[in-house]
Amino acid sequence: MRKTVQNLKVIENLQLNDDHHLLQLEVPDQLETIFPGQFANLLVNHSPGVFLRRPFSIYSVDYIKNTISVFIKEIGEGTRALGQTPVNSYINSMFPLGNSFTIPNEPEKILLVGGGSGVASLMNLAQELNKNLNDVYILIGARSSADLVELEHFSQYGTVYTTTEDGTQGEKGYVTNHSILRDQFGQFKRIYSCGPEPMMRAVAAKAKSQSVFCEVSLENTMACGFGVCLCCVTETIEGHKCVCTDGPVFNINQLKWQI
Amino acid sequence: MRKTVQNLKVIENLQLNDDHHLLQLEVPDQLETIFPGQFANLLVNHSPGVFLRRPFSIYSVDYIKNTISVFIKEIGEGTRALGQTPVNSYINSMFPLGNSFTIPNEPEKILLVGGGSGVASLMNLAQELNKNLNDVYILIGARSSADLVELEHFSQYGTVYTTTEDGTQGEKGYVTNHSILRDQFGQFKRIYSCGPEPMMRAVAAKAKSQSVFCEVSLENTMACGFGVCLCCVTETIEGHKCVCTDGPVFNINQLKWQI
Amino acid sequence: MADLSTTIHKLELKNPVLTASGTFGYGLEYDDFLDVSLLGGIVVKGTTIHPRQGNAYPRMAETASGMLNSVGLQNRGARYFATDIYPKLTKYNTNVLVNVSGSTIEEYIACAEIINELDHIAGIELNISCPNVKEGGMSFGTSCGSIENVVSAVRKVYQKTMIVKLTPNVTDIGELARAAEYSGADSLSLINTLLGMAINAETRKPVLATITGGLSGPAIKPIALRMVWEVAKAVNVPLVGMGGIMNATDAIEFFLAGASAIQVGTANYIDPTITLKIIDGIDSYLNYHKFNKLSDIIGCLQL
Amino acid sequence: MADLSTTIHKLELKNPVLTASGTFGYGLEYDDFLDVSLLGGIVVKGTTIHPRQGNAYPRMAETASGMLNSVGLQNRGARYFATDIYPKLTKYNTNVLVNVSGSTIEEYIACAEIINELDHIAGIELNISCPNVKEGGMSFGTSCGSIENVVSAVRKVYQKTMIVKLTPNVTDIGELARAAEYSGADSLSLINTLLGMAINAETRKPVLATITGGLSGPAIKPIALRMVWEVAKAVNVPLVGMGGIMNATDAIEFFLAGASAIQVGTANYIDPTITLKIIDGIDSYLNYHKFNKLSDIIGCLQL
Ligand SMILES: Cc1cc2nc3c(=O)[nH]c(=O)nc-3n(C[C@H](O)[C@H](O)[C@H](O)COP(=O)(O)OP(=O)(O)OC[C@H]3O[C@@H](n4cnc5c(N)ncnc54)[C@H](O)[C@@H]3O)c2cc1C
Ligand SMILES: Cc1cc2nc3c(=O)[nH]c(=O)nc-3n(C[C@H](O)[C@H](O)[C@H](O)COP(=O)(O)OP(=O)(O)OC[C@H]3O[C@@H](n4cnc5c(N)ncnc54)[C@H](O)[C@@H]3O)c2cc1C
Ligand SMILES: Cc1cc2nc3c(=O)[nH]c(=O)nc-3n(C[C@H](O)[C@H](O)[C@H](O)COP(=O)(O)O)c2cc1C
Ligand SMILES: Cc1cc2nc3c(=O)[nH]c(=O)nc-3n(C[C@H](O)[C@H](O)[C@H](O)COP(=O)(O)O)c2cc1C
Ligand code: FES
Ligand code: FES
Repeated sequence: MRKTVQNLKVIENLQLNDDHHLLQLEVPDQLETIFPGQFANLLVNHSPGVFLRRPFSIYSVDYIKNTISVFIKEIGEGTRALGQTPVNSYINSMFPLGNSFTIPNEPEKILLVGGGSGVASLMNLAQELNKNLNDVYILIGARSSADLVELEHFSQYGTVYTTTEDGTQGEKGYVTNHSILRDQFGQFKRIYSCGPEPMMRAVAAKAKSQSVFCEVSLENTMACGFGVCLCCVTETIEGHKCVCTDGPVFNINQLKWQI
Repeated sequence: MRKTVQNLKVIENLQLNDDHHLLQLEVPDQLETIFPGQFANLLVNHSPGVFLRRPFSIYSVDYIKNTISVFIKEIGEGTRALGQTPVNSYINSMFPLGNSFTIPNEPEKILLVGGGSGVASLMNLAQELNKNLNDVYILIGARSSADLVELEHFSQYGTVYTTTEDGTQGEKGYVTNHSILRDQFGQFKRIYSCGPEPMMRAVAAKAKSQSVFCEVSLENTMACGFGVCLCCVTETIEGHKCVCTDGPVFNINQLKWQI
Repeated sequence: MADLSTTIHKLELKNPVLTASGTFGYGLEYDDFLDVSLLGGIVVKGTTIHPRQGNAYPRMAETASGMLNSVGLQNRGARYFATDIYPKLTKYNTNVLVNVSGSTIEEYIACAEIINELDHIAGIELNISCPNVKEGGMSFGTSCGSIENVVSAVRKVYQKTMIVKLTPNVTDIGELARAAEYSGADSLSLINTLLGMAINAETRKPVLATITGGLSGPAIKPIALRMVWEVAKAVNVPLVGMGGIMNATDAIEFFLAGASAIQVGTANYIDPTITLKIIDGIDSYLNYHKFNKLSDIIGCLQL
Repeated sequence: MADLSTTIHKLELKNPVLTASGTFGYGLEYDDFLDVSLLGGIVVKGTTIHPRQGNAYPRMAETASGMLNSVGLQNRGARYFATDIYPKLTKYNTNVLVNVSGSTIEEYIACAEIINELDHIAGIELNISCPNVKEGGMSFGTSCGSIENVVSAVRKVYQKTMIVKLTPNVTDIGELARAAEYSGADSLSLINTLLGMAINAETRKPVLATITGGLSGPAIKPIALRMVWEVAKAVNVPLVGMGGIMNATDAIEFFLAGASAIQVGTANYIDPTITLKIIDGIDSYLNYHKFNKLSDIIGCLQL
């Protein structure tokens, strides 16, 4: 659908744990297709320290209820204010922005690797892949079991594996050390990843070494979100590209990562 | 009492009409005497357009409940945010600030003239004068009857007269044209006034012409409220004086008003 | 409806609201959000004779009521602009101006010459005030001598309206404005960004890859207003004011200070339709205060 | 508890948090709120040889994340300070500095001479950067020649620590800083306010009686940080940084950029106890990041 700026009504604000919220936002205009990986740029009201909008992946879309959801991890003033938006108030939202993950034409065996708030961009993707009958595996890493949220939701769309740094759930350690990456990596035709950059780089290195198709979703700092400020660039083989319009999703072969 | 900065809990927020609120604020520390005319400088949270504190007269003090009240007329972002502060939240308040009206030693016949939000500084004064057995008359002007609020409260402490510009209550016209100022002015030993400057100047001119004691409470724009920025000055016969510390109350003979 | 038209030298603007270079792309990026033709004009991204990759990432830091950027004139060069972008802009029924920059006077001239050939481009804005490039840019705009050199050189090759964009990072902007006027500027626009810096206390590193960057947004409005007012007293050419304009009231302040038109910059990022709201707001202001036309308030600050 | 002590030339400060001139009165106004002796030092209100009434009201305009003031050095003169105010300040167990200003070099000298006699005054801050006075003030601070004249003249009559306060309203602050250092400044403080303006669109009048005023507050922090960083590269004397510091993180940024101490200005109006919170916050930062002493981070921006 084309980019719009609309006031979306918060019809549900689910507190997932201490600092994670899932907001369901009602869209007044009829939704058209939103692709997995696209994001929304939200205006933060009543926060003296916040000047620009804040970008969030579109976590899921409900075309029947005509809603989109965003998953918010509170890390600063903007995310705190947004995470605590009361139900029935409005959030001015610019969306859908950015490109999207490439969906395979034929069903394939696919691995999604997410960490931190990066899992947000994988939910819509998992759902889409599942709808297209792909064989989806989802590996999610977190600090501790309390930070592993929405696993049930993910498990509707694929087989979920987890790691925690403190060993409270799943395998202990970083997501990039999970046994599935060691033992079964060769089985996957595609890898999609979103999360902290060191994690994505490790995943990308693995994929590259085995020549597996791999797309990552970047989270560069943005001023506009729609390709006019040129602040969000990443280095690609074709020069600087905007993460907000040429991305956020990049095939790792496009990036100039030293991996 | 000495100046303090404290978080005061809003225990009541009375909406008086469309844009007037009366906030009762609970003071954690034991209140000491607050004099009529003194003010509080309130911090506005969650308002990106507001940087400095906002000054408000202390409308009334309840030493038993240990509360102070402020009367807020919404005219901009700061007053709107403060006026809409929910009960049980906190307002960071610096108080008590400024000097106070001079209370006569013996009971006298006294006229208070107020307009707009200026009436706020007269309530505490009316109460104090009434306690000291003065014969108190209170003249209040407003645009329209809807803006005449708290009259019942005032009438506990004296005889209330009103004017409205549209004639919907009391005498029609400006407060400075009220018949009491024409016909009975000579009977008053003291005049205290607070409101729009043109109103105070008119009252002051009248008082001066008949050599009646007259104090006015000024509302200059302030940055600090406690005498350090020197932004709030008014011209007096002794040079520039700070409205926040040498005032807000001035005897009209101190001022350099051309009246 | 008040008469919002205004003139910048030979340019007739249907309303005084332009967009600031670097904040409106080529207009095309805004097609989803608004009808660009409704604007008084647009100033497209800073253009140089050679393609530029711009500076390294990170290029942006949010600050109190503002932002720092260090984009560094990333663009694909004047020739690419002329062949690939320009044809898409002829659909706009409004003034399209190109912001021209360079590292040497020769580069400015070469770039202006290419733009001079493009019929539908109404004028250029000569950017001698970019704080984010190592060579040229702002250094051209901080002394009278270099302003005279670059402005008069470009004047020789560029016939249509030439606006010269001034930097605020100077001791005496009035003096520099006079130098630009004297050297042939048809109009002056101001201000470009203020040189600033942000540090991340946790990592103990600068936030921007280039260490310093240009500050824009409402934080700088008081400085911008002051400079427009000073320059209005110093020169006779029409001024285009900008710096932190977020709404119609801000725009009115710039007109009162002496600007014949204004540019909206950073505000476009926050609300891409803000320019239309500003146009409406200016109209409401004029009607409410019973002015028939915009020109009634330009430079009419009451002292 | 980390070691927060720092030095500005001969001045030993128990911690690096000072208060900015014009924002802390004479300290006495804060006695109700905090124990002034806990601060690294205070810089009292701008003082001139003759009493000054300052500018007309209104003197203040709120702006986005900042404020404009046009107080214009209202004070009762150096002699009144020496006889009536100074005796009340000797109770403070911290460094008390006087901000000295003048309309002519002779006035600076006369004022400094009077302050030189006051034992308990640890030093002066030479204000050659006030934007709110018609004569002198900022005009002394915008050219190397005039800086040299006034700084070297005062140097001759003032023996204790002399900090020279620079204006940000210049093209090249590094150059001016070098002139001040060369002329005998023991330390440089920066920045004073940026010249700005506010207009009331409804009344169509300037908000300030003086039309322009000085901008302070978080809005200017990026500019202040950049200038401290530039000056740190240009000179060897210790720097006192200020401009929009609202919390400990802001202060840390100034230390990283190269300031040996900082001043808190406008923030004192909003929270009169903010200086103590900043001292605590600096201590927490150093502990958390495992630095034993403040000096470990001064100028340690990682490039
Ligand atoms: C395309 C895109 C999609 C995103 N999707 C989501 C999502 O679905 N859910 C979610 O919770 N978050 C998401 N983010 C991140 C989110 O935008 C930031 O967390 C948010 O902008 C921070 O705002 P704040 O005001 O809370 O923090 P700030 O106060 O601005 O920053 C707090 C701290 O975090 C750092 N920081 C801020 N933004 C980033 C960033 N993008 N990368 C690294 N460090 C940063 C700052 O430097 C600072 O140290 C996404 C970002 C992008 C670019
Ligand atoms: C000592 C003192 C006591 C006061 N007591 C009360 C009180 O008891 N109740 C009450 O409602 N208000 C009182 N006021 C006025 C109150 O402080 C202002 O209304 C408030 O600061 C406005 O804040 P704002 O953010 O809503 O408006 P802003 O957005 O700051 O201003 C809105 C408009 O009002 C104008 N304005 C702002 N402040 C003043 C002022 N002081 N005088 C004239 N014009 C102004 C501005 O220029 C602007 O045009 C008092 C002021 C002072 C100095
Ligand atoms: C991200 C960004 C890029 C910019 N690029 C340019 C540019 O290429 N050429 C130019 O003259 N000004 C450029 N500017 C400056 C703006 O045109 C404008 O002068 C400045 O931002 C002040 O206006 P504002 O506060 O409304 O944004 C840029 C500003 C920003 C924020
Ligand atoms: C109301 C006011 C008065 C000031 N008076 C003086 C002064 O007398 N002398 C001086 O050198 N600086 C003066 N300043 C400037 C401050 O000391 C400081 O340099 C400036 O405000 C920037 O710091 P801040 O952003 O923390 O306020 C004044 C600032 C304000 C806001
Ligand atoms: S965020 Fe502005 S171009 Fe990407
Ligand atoms: S408001 Fe600062 S001195 Fe009065």
